[in-house]
Amino acid sequence: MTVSNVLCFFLPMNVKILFFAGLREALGTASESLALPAGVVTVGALRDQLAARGEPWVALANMKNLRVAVNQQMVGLDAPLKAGDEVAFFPPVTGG
Amino acid sequence: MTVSNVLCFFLPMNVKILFFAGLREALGTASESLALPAGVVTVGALRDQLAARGEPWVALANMKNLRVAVNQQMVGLDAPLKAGDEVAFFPPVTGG
Amino acid sequence: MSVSVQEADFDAGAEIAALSAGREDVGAVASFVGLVRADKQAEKVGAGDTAPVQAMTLEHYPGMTEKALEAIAAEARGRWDIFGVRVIHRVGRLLPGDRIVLVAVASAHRGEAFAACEFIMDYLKTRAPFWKKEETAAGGRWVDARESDDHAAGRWERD
Amino acid sequence: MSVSVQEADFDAGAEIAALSAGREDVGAVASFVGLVRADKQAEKVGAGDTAPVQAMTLEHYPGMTEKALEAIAAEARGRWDIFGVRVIHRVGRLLPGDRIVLVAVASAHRGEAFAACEFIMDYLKTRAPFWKKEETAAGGRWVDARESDDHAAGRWERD
Repeated sequence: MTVSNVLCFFLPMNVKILFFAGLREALGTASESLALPAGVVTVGALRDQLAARGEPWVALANMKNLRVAVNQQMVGLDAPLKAGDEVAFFPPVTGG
Repeated sequence: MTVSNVLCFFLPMNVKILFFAGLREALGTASESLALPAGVVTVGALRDQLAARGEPWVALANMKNLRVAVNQQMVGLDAPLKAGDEVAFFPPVTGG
Repeated sequence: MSVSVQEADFDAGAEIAALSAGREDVGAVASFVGLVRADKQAEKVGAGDTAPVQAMTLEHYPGMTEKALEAIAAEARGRWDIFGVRVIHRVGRLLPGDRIVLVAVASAHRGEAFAACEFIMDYLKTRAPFWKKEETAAGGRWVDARESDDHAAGRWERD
Repeated sequence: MSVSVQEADFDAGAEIAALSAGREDVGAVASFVGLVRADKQAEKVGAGDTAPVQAMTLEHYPGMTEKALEAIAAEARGRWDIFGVRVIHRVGRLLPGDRIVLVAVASAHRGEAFAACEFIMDYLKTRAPFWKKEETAAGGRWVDARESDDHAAGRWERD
């Protein structure tokens, strides 16, 4: 078994998670890569999993109007999640 | 009696009449100064008076949607007319 | 509030920028540029005649035109909370692709800027004394007023 | 159709002109420029606090932002008969009076150009991942989303 075979096996289990704006500042991080825990099959379940880490992560559960994008498309908290997805959490947008 | 006194007496009896666009071309004139005939007290009466001259002036009577301005304000054919006024006849506007 | 009737072309970017220059309360500038279309005639005379417009001559009523444009801009200022209005309308002979008219409106908010800009264009189309004559290979022809323009202006009538 | 997210300022006049350059079928270009207002903070925090905005920092989601803007422009093209769309949105640190966003739409007729331009702005305000942080003498503060923006975008929802 080569190293590249090992990478092919493990990497797809991860999700990339991004945070923006006030949420990014509250959490003190802009992104992380996380092995998708067993049973976490929706965006909402991932949000709950992160919030369960305690402070400052509870902000994810407490935030009114939390917005989520999966693979750069806005979705609801009930959207399905699979290994390899890019998930972004952020406040309502305020551009323009 | 000086010349200027004479002018002061006669000039206010006149109306200045302007024609624009297709109407100007149909009549072959852009403007004239006319002593307001007795009894002509509305824009419509002036229009009828001009149209009664025969060709090409009947265009004024035949034209659908004739527009009129008195002293550079759009008005209806029933608008009052007095000596000294500037009267303009034209087709519906098409700028912009 | 500023209105110009002129033969010269205009720089839309400079006019838009001038409406907010030196100010910190302008959040929105909505604007409109109207241009000469070559295919205008085809639309007017039906499918059988598709003679393209080769040029257009804009006639106006000097004096009244400026008054009418000022009145339209003042009406817009009465209806919406807007900071500045710029209207430029060209006259004389223009070619396809040439700019004809600019309307730009500055406000704090985009809703008011858009509404006032569209209102001014709609009213300009029905109230300002300009007339267009199109030249095609078949000759010259005065443009007919469009019912849709009366309809557009009618949207803003108050009950 | 062209979308840019950039730190650099833009020339609205050049962008508007580019939408009709070399064409003879464009009769209308509607456009919008959004700018940084110094009085924005005052409005948000109530009458008691009138701290003027000294600067604003625009954050975005690289990659998704461009996709969202392209999707908004494509949606506009599906709804109206428009020839071209240009969207430029700046990011980074901006000062009061600075331009933030340009939306310009070319069409044969003004009604479609205005509607598509306003639609794109309304959707951009609620769908494109940008976030504003205002700096005042009292510190930095992320701008809250406005309910009126959701309302404006909601106008375009189809039943």
